Amino acid sequence: MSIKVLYFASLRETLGYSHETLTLPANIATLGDLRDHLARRGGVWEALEEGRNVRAAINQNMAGPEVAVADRDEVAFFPPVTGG
Amino acid sequence: MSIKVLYFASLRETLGYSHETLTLPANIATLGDLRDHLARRGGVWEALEEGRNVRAAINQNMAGPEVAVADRDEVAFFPPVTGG
Amino acid sequence: MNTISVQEADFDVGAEIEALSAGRCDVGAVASFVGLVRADTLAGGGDEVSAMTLEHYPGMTEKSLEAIVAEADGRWRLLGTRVIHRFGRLVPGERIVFVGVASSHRGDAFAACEFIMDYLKTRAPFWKKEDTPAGGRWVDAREADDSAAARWAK
Amino acid sequence: MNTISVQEADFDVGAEIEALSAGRCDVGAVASFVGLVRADTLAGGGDEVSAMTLEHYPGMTEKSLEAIVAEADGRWRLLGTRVIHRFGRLVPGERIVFVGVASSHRGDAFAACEFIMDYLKTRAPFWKKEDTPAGGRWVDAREADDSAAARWAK
Repeated sequence: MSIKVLYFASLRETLGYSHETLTLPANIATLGDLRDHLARRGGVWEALEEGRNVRAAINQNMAGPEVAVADRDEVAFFPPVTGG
Repeated sequence: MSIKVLYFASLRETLGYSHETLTLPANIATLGDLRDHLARRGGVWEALEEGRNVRAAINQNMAGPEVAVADRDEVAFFPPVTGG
Repeated sequence: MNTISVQEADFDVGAEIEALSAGRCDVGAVASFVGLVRADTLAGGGDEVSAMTLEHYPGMTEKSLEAIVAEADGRWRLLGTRVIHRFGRLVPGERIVFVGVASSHRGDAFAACEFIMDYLKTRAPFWKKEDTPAGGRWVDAREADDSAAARWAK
Repeated sequence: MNTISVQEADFDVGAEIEALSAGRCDVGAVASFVGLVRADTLAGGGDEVSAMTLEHYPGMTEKSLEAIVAEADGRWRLLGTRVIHRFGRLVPGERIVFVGVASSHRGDAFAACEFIMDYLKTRAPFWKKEDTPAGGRWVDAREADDSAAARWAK
């Protein structure tokens, strides 16, 4: 399946990407799987490792690691929000 | 002793007075005494009887019936406030 | 700076809020409240109130508002407070009261603003008389206002 | 009516508050909040922040603010809500956010206004980066904001 991934704020700066389009291997079912997959790229991508303070959204709704990822989803990773 | 007494809102309308200057008999020591004294005028003044929902101030500070009244004080009686 | 006004004239809400942070860079939060005349009465029913007349106790009004603001200043970290309360004849939709509070953080600003309104409702000597089709009618004090003010007791 | 704006431009606080009660006679209370850029940092110290850049997630921002306002509408009796949040580069003293809530009574207006701010702080995808003499620095999320939002859990 193919998904769009967005990165925001300090995470965007750390990774050097604001967005990418990914074709995912079949073994990736959930947001948690996707995050591990990206973290295994190593280097700056370790910022996405489990335990790092990263939040995520699927199709613009906050989502936890257990939520399923589907074809054509828009996934976003970002630090805790600091608006207001 | 001589004091000024003010009446406000519905109490002012009931009594037909907005203010008066009173020379008090010697047996009046407290705000409660003064209120009883006025209520004993009878007729519309019964609106000041004990148990009626009347508030009072001495020299522009909210005061209870136990507070002493002194010469030249400004005393006010009024219903519960409804501003804001 | 704390400023209190008791006046017949209307006021400019935007200018009052602006003034609470103008020229300074330590204000992060301005909470404010505007109270307006409603046409519907507490007793229910449709649009019954054609106007309202606010009476107050000149001198004591200012004194009681100053005491309320001073108490708020003692309870929270505030950078400025503005209270305006009108008196006289007002029609539905008109502004009655404004409370604005500036602080570094929103928690203090919100709490102090609501505190001032709750105390003002039970301690400032104002009285409202409504004009209705049945004639003039003094507004009764609300128990809800007493319990709102009682929340802040410590 | 509930209206949400996410914009670079500044806004007119007085006009926004006025609009919440304009032409109606059932609004008795308008509670509002303005958040501004402070020059001092949370870490303490003097005037360190020369500017701040707010980044957001277009699309999700509006969606999350709409959900927050809808939740407030379900919890309290509201007659109108207005939320404006700016993004881009802002200097100390500039407005960042406005929340205004109209209701018949002040209790609902205050509670909903504070609720919307608390939820906005923890759920709306905005991020702040401060310009300081030592360079750019992303603002960390505050635990105080999480606990403020947690108060409303029921």
